Amino acid sequence: MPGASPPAGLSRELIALRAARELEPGSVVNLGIGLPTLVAGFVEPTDQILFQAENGILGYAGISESDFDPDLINAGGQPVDLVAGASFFDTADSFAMIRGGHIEAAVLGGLQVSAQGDLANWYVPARGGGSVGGAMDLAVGARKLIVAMAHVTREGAPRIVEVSDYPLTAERCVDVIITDLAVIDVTKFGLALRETAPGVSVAEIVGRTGAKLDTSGPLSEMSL
Amino acid sequence: MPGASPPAGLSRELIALRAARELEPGSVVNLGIGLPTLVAGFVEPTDQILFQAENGILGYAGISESDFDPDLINAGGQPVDLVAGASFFDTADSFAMIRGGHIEAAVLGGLQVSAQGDLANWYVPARGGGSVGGAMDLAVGARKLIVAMAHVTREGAPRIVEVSDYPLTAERCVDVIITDLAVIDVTKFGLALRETAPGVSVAEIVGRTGAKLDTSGPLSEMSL
Amino acid sequence: MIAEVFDSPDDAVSEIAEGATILVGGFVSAGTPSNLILALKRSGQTDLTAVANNIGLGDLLDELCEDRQLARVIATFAIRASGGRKSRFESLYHAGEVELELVPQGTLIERLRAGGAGLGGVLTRTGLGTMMQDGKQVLELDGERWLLERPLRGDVALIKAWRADRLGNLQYRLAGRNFNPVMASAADLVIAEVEEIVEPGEIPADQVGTPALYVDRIVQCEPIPVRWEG
Amino acid sequence: MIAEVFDSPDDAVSEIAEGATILVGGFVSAGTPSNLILALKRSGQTDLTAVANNIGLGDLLDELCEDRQLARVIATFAIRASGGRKSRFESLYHAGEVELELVPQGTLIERLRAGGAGLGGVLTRTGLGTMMQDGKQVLELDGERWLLERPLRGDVALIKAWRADRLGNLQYRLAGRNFNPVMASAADLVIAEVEEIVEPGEIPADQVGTPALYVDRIVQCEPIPVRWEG
Repeated sequence: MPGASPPAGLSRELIALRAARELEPGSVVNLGIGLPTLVAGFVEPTDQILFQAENGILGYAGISESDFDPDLINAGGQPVDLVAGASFFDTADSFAMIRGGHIEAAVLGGLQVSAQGDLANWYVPARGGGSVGGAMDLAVGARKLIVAMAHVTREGAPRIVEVSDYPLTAERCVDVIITDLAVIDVTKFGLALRETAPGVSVAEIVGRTGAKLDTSGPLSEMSL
Repeated sequence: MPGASPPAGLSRELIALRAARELEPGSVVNLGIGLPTLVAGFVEPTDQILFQAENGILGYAGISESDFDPDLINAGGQPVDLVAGASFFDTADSFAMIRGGHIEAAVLGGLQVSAQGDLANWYVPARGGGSVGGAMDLAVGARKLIVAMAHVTREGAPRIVEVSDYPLTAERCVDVIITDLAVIDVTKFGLALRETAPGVSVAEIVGRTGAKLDTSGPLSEMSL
Repeated sequence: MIAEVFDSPDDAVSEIAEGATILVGGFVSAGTPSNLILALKRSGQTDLTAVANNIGLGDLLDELCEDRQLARVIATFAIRASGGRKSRFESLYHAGEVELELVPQGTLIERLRAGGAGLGGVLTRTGLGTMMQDGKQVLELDGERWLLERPLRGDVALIKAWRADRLGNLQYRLAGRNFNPVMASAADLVIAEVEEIVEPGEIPADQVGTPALYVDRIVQCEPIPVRWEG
Repeated sequence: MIAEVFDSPDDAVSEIAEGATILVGGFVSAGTPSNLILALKRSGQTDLTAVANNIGLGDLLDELCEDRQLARVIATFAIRASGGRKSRFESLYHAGEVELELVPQGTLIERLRAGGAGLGGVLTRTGLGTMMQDGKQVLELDGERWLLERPLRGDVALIKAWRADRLGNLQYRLAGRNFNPVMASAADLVIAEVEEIVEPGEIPADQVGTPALYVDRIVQCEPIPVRWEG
């Protein structure tokens, strides 16, 4: 039912919080620009997660509240703090990490995700262009790819579709989709609903999803 | 006249001295293992030549007389001192320098050099093997390749030949050959005698050279 | 090979030719040679190709669009997917007055590295099955498909470091390295803007980020801070 | 991802399997993990493939030939062109009891880097027109010929650094880096021998040579100096 008023889903912050819960303690994680940068604010120091920024930092600790140092920013240009044991490196070494499979998980924003896990997140046909940044390398290199995005567009059109009609970031790369309405796994059999947002029904999620969604598996409400 | 007793040519030290004279002040130079390592002892600090060692040093200053530090060696495993302004890097960065054309000159040893400047310097068929080290990368990457070697083998056979019968290091890579008897340029027309060692005649050099040697250009005796 | 010290960024960039390809180091605000970019603007040189991570993200590279000095840009960030104030570059691009080659960041740095390291190209999975594959050779090896990416070099590289010594060794601070060391290896003329020039030996040998052999010109400048507000 | 600290090199290498491919860092005496090599000798594990810059140049890797633990060696220096005392490896090699793949040094490091960086290969001129070309694909691109070199990885990497922090960050001293940082990126299990273990933050962030994410096991050992007398 595209066009109908959307159900009250999660805020951007709660999507980020739910995405943070998807990360393994002790893992190395890259956060894309936009909503994903909020994820760094929702992990505990005891989780010992090391955030990698593709501009050359391993071990930054969320957005800095102190003075802006132009040489100490994340990939979104925001000032960051460091954890003890952080390191710096150049872009070649940074993408060797990313492309070489040394990043356990990446959280990226999305424009569309297809039934087979193709991601489109860099090019908006209506704007006649886009910016790819490190998204294509992260999509092929991260061992687990989490897409955090609104379930539907501002106009109410599904972002989860059978086949993407946007230029792709990479084919068959997405593992998990976290939206304001649901947590959906991309499996070799297709999309499988795992969790629903509080107060959102399975029928509402299916109605706002443009691809076949298996709802027969174990289902729970997100705990936030 | 292979087999005849060799004329009294330059010592290894004097070959190294003559090779050192071939280097441009202010240039970056890599020295191969063996005789070429002696070259570092024959440049003046005022020449501001920076020696690169493929194991990861730019700016070493000849063989060290002080204590042996296992982490501060040249590519031949010898202890070295550093100049002010030296730097360290890993092997990937070192061969990026070498292969990328950032080394002005390399001085390598040779087993054979052919008329078109092919170099063979890593594999001795009689020994059934060899060690290539960085020689192939230096041969294709250094902007000027100087080969410093004995003019003939211990058995008196020419090392400068029409076509090499040893496994090659690289094709068409040698610019200058410096031996105990002569300095020979490799030009696009073939080999050209440039200098003779003191007391060595042009006829003796031609006689001990297994390839056509142009002796018609301007000729001088080496000044040492 | 000893680097030459220049008194002003304008002198340092004065020989950049019309139509040159310029590699520009930096990532948004970090390690960005803003003084050299502004000097290039003042030089008025045109028909330039700029290779940079980003244009129009608060960076001063966008200033080169004011007088249409750029004919072509090779970048990873150039047109924002979301709304907000358009950069000068975006306006020119949509008016068809500047060309854009968008390249994935990991591919851009490998192409530059190949250009500097004497490699003929590298094989990557990045971009397979996307628009980035168009016009490129795909190799199938042992049942896996790879995109062949070719080397990229510049006539000039404009880079930014924290300190230089008089030989040309550069030291970076914090996340100021990013594209700078690789770009310094991949251009015929390398010009570095630094905050301080010291004597050889003052930068410890194991803290040199770009060895002296890569650097042709150095100029000391007060850094110009830039910031991207998203 | 936090590195595990082991009490002895023997414990650190105890899970290396028969038939494993082992990357061994170091260049002759510099940055060579001699304690780990000797522990591997004591483990008695056989049918190993060793990938290293050198074998038999005063290095202890040659000790693995005493009990024929190596089935295959991939190296740049292995058989000396000149005379002198034969290494154990040379004797085994000439007896046909160990295989050797000799690789140019710049090609070896690029193959390892490709293995660690997720690249399918690189194109180099090194080795064109030589024995190194045998059995390899040659690409002609824009009139230039290039040799395609494929990635190389290990099951295990044995590396040596000066200091480690408890997260696994490594700091090298002098020319001790050489093959170590790239090998640390190109193996499933990375074991580092270090002279000292410190707390996270004690190695300054801009002096980390191998970031913590690459290192699985660290063990503090008194370094064993080796020296090649030519």
